[in-house]
Amino acid sequence: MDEGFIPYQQSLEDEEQSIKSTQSVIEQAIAWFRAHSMFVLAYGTGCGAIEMPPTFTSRYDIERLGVVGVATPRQADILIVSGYCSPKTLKRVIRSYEQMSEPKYIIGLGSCTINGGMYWDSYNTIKKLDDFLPVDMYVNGCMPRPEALIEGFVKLQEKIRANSSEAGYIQYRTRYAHYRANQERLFGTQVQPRYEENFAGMNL
Amino acid sequence: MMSYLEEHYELIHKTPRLFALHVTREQLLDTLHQITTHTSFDTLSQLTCTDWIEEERFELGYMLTNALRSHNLMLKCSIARDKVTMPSLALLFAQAEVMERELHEMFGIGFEGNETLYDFALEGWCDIPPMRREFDTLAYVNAHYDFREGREDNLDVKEEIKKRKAAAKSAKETPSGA
Amino acid sequence: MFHFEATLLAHLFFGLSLLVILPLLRRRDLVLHLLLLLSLGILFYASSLATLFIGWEMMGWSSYFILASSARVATLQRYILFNLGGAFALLGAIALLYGFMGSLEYRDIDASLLPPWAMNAIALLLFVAVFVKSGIIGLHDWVVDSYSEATPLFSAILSAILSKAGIYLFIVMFMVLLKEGATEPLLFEIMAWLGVITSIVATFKAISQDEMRRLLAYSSIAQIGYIITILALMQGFALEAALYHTLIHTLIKLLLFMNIASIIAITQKERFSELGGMIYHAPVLFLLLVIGIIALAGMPLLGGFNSKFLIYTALLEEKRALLLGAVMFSSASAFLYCYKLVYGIYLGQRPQEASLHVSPKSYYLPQLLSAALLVLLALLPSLPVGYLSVIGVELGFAPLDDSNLFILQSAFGSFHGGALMGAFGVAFVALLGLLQLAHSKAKKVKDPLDISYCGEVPRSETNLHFGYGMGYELHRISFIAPLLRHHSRVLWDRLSLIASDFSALLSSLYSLSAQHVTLLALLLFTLLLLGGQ
Amino acid sequence: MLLLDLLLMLLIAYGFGFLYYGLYRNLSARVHGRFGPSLAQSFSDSIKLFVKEESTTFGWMFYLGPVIMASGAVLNVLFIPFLNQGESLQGLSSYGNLIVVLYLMVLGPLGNALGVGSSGNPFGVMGVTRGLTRLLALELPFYLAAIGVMIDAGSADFGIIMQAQSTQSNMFAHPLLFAAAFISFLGFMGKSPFDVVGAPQEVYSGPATEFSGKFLALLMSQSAMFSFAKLLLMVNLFWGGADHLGELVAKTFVLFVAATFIGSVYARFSTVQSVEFLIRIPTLLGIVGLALL
Repeated sequence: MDEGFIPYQQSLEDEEQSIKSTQSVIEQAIAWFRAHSMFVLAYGTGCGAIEMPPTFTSRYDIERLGVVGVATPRQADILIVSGYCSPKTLKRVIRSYEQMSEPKYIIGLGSCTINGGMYWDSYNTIKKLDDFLPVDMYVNGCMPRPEALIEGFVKLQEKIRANSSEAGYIQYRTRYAHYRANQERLFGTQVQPRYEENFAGMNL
Repeated sequence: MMSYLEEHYELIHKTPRLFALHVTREQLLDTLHQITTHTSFDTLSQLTCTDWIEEERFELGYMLTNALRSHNLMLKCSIARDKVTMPSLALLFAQAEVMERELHEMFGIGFEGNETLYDFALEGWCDIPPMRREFDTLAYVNAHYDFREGREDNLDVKEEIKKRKAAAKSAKETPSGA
Repeated sequence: MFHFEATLLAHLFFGLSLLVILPLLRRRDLVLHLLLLLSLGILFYASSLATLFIGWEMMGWSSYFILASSARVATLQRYILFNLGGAFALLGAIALLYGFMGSLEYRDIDASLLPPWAMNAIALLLFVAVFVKSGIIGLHDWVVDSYSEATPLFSAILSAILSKAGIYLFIVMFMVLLKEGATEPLLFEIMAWLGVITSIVATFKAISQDEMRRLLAYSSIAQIGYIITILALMQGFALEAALYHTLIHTLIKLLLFMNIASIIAITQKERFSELGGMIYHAPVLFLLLVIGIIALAGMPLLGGFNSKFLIYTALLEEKRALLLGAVMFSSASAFLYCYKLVYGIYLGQRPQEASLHVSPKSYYLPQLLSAALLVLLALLPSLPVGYLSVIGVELGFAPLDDSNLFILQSAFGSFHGGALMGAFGVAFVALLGLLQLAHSKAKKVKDPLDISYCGEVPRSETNLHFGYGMGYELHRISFIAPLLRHHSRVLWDRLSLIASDFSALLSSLYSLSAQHVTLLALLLFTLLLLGGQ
Repeated sequence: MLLLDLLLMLLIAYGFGFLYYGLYRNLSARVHGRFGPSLAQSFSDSIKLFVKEESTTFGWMFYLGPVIMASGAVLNVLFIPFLNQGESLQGLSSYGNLIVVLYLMVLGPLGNALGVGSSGNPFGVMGVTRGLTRLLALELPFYLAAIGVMIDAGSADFGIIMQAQSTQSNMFAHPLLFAAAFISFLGFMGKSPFDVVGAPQEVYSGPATEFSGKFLALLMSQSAMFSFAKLLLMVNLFWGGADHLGELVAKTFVLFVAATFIGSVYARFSTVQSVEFLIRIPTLLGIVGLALL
C-alpha cells in the first residue's frame, strides 16, 4: 500500500528525528518542557468523546504523562477532535483552534476524522479533517481504545521534542490561504472571521 | 379516557398501549384541543414525518402521551408534498416549536405561526432538504467533500477477514515449519 | 474652650465644597449652593445652640431648594418630612437643655447638672436627629432617593459633605457639650449595634442596585454606619478613628460621585445595564475610579485602609469582638459592590455604540485632588493625625503618636505606609519586567469581541454584559434574601396612611352640619359643668 | 542584608509552593487510585507556559491584572514572618501586622478581577462574581478567629501573637476558633468543596478563561506562593509559628496534607451552598469561641 492513509500516518509519526541534534541546549530544554506538559482541549465532536473520560481518570490516568484537561482554548496546547465533525461543529472547532496560543497541536481521534469512517456517505460530516486544519497526529480506530490514545500522545510527545518546522501550527500560518479556501468552500457564505485579522502583532 | 376516544373517533389499536387515528390538516388543531381537554393525553412527545414519495404525500405523526406515561396516541395527518404548510402547535405545546423547526429543516415543511424556522442543525443549507427522498445523499457527498486516497469500501468484509486470517495463519505456520 | 473650627474637618469641607461648586459657576443655582456653604459655615462656627440650629435648618432648606430643580415631588416630600422630623427632635433637645441651663451658649452648658431622665431624653432626641441625617436603616429612604435624583454634582455635595452633618452634631453634642452627662450606657450600646446593622443591610442593598448613584447612596449609608458604631464607644481613639474615616470617606465619595457625574455627562446613562466597556474610551476616569474603589474597600496601598485600621484597633482595644466581626463582615462584603461599580461602568463589553459626549474638564479637578490626597495619605498615614487629635486632646484623651509620619500607631500595633507602598511598587515593577522579558509574546486582539466563547463568534448585538447583574444570587441565600426583600418604605407608607386617616377625621370637624355642632357644643358644656362640680 | 532575606523568603515560598502543589496533585491522585504526575509537574507546566510563543491580551488593564495579583501574593509572603524568633526570615513583618495582611490578601484578587473584567468575557466575570460572593462568607469566620487571637495576645503584631503561644498554642487554647479558621482556610485554598469559582463545567474556567501563555504562568506562580502564605498565616496564628526552617516545613506540610485530603474526597458546593454553610457552621463556632474568650 503505497498510497492513502498509512504512509501519511507514517510521515506524521517519524518525522525528521535528525533535527533534534542540531538544536541548542536551551531549545531542547524548551521542547522537553513542552512535551512533558500538555494542556488538552478535548473537543467532544462525536462519539470519540466517550473514550476520553477513562483516559483521563483512574483506569488509564494519562496525567502521568503530564496531560491535563483544560476548559478554554486560550490555555490549551493540544486540541483533540474526537470523532465525526459536521460542518456546524467544524466551525466551532476551527474557531477554538484559532484561539489557542502557539505552539499548538491537533490530534484527530477515530476513523471519522481520517476518512469519514462509517459516515463516509453522510451529507453532513466532513471526510478529511486535514483539509481544514493541520492535524499533527491521527489515532485511528472506531473507536480507538484509551491505550491507542495514549500511544498517540507518546508519539506526539516525540514529535514536539523534535521541534519540527513542519509542525501543524506553522503550516497553518504559512499555508493559511489553502486551509481558508477549503473552509470557505464548505461553509459557503457563513464563514468565520479570518485568522490573521484577529490579532494585531504588537507586543504590549 | 379510552371510552371518550372510542366514542368520538375511529381509533386504530396498534398495540395494547399504542393507538392511532387519522385526522386531516384542517381537523388537527381542533382534535388536539378536544383530546387534551377531555382525556389525559396531555403531552406532545414526538413529532415525526414520513415521506411517501410514491403517493405524493408526507405523513406527519403527532405522538401524544398521557399523564402516567403509560399510553401513547398518534395523530396521523397526511399532507400533499407540494402543499407543505401546517398550522404550528407552538401555542399549545411549547416543545413543539423546536420539533417543528427540525421538520422544517429536514423536510422543508412550513409551520404557520412558528417564529423560529431558521437554521437549526444545518447552517447555511441551500440544497433540497436532506430527509426528502428525492435528495441523493451520495451525489451530494461526492459534490461537496473530498475523499481520502486509498479508501476501499467495496470489500466484502467477511471474505476479507477470512482471507486475512488465513494469511496470518500461514505466516505463523511457515516459520514454525521452517 | 471649644475650638472645633481649628480642626481639619471644617477646612476640608469648605475647600471641597468650593471645588465641587467650581463647575457650577455661571449657572443659576449657584446662589443656592453659596447659601448652602454659608449654612455650613454657621453650623461649624456656631458658639451657641441657637446658631447651631439655624445653621442646621438653613442647610436643610437650601439643599431642599437645590434638590427641587431635579427631583420628583414624592422625593422632595420625603426629604422635607424626614428632615423636619430630625430638626424637631433637635429643637426639642435644645429646648430641654435651655429649660435646665437657662442659656444656649456653649460655654454655659454643664451636663452634670442635668437629672438622668432629662439627659436620657435629650440623648434620645439627639439620636433621632443624628440618625435621620445619617440615614440609619429604616430612616434611610430619603437618602437614597435624593442622592439618585439630585443633579450629579449635587449628589457629590450631599454624600461627601452634608451626610457628615449628623456626625458633626453627634460629636459636638455628646463628646464636647454633654460629655459629663449621666446617659444610660444601654443607649450607646443600641446605637453601636444600630450602626453596624445599618452598614451590613445597606451593603447588601448596595450590591443589588442597578443604578450607579443608588449604589453609592447605600454605600454612603453603610460607611456612616461604621462611623456611628465607632462613635458610640465614646472613647478618644474611637473619636480619632471616626474623624479619620470621615475625612477619608469625604474624599472617596467626592471622587466617586464626581467620576459618575463625568460618566453621566459622557454617556447620558445612569444604569449599569446600559453602560459598560468604557475603559478604553475614558482611561483616566477609569484609573481615578479604581483609586476610589480600592480606597472604599479599605485595602492597603490607598488611604482607605488607614481609617479602617484605626476603627478595627479601636474596637479591639475595647474588646468588642462581635461588633468588630460584624464591621469586618460588612467591610468585606463591600468588595462586591466596589467591583460591581467598576465593572458595570468601565469593564465588560459595550452594550451598543451610542454617541459619546465630552466630560467637562472642571469635573476632573476634584477627582484628581481627592485621588492625590488618598495616595498621599497611604504613603504618610499619620499626616492628618495631628489635626484630628485636637478635639481628643481638648477633651483630655491622649493623642495618637505621629512622630513618624510614615507610621500609623495604635495600641494594637502599627504599620508603615511607606514600606507597604515601596514593597508593592518594587514587586510590581519587577514582575512587570519579568512579564515583558518572558519568551511568550503578547498579541493584542483587534476586535474586542474576539473572546473565547465556547467556540461561538459573538456578534455585536449578543448581550455579553450581563455581568452587571452580579449580586442577583444573593437573593437565593436564605439569610440575605429577607434583607433585600423588605423595604422600610412599606412601613412609612402605612404610617402615612394612618396619618392621613387621622387628619381626615380631624378635618371632618370643620364640615359638620349645624345640628351636630350644636350637639357637640352641648356635650362639651355638660362635660365642663360636670368637671366644675 | 534585608534584601537577601526578602529574596530568600520569596524563593522558599516559590519553591515550596510549587512542591506542595505538585504534592497535592500526586496525593489526590493516590486518593483517587491513580499514580498521578511527577512532583515537578506543576513546575514544568509553569515553565512551559512562560515559553509559549504567544499569549493573547485585550489591552493594558488585562496585562496589568495578573501583575497586580502576583504583587499581592509577593507582599503577603513578605509581610508574614516565617519564624517566630531571631533576625532572619522576618521579612517586612515589623512594618505591618495581622490586619494589614488580612487586607492584603484581597488586593491581588481585586487587581486580577479588574483584568478579567477588561477582557469582556462574561464567563470570567461570572467566576469573579462567584469568588466575591463566596469571599464575603469565607472571610467572616476567619476574621472572627483572627479577632479572638488578637484580643488574646493583646496585639495585632505577629511577633507578639506568636510569643503569646509559647506555652500553649492557640489551637489548644481556643479549639473553636481554630476550627472556624481551619474551615475557612480550606475555602481560601480553593480546594473542594469550596472550588466553585473556576468550575470548568459551569463557567468555562471562570476568572482564568482568557488568560493564556505567560499570564497564566504568572497566575500559577502567584497561586503557589499565595497558598504558601496562607499556610504560613495559619501556622503563625494557631500553631505558634516555627523555631527553624525544618519545623516550618513540617508544620505547613501537615496542614497542607490535611487540606488536601479533605479537598480530594468532598464534592463541590454551589456558591449559595458554600455561603450558607460558611455562615452557619464555622461562623457559629467562631462566635461561641469568642464568647468563651
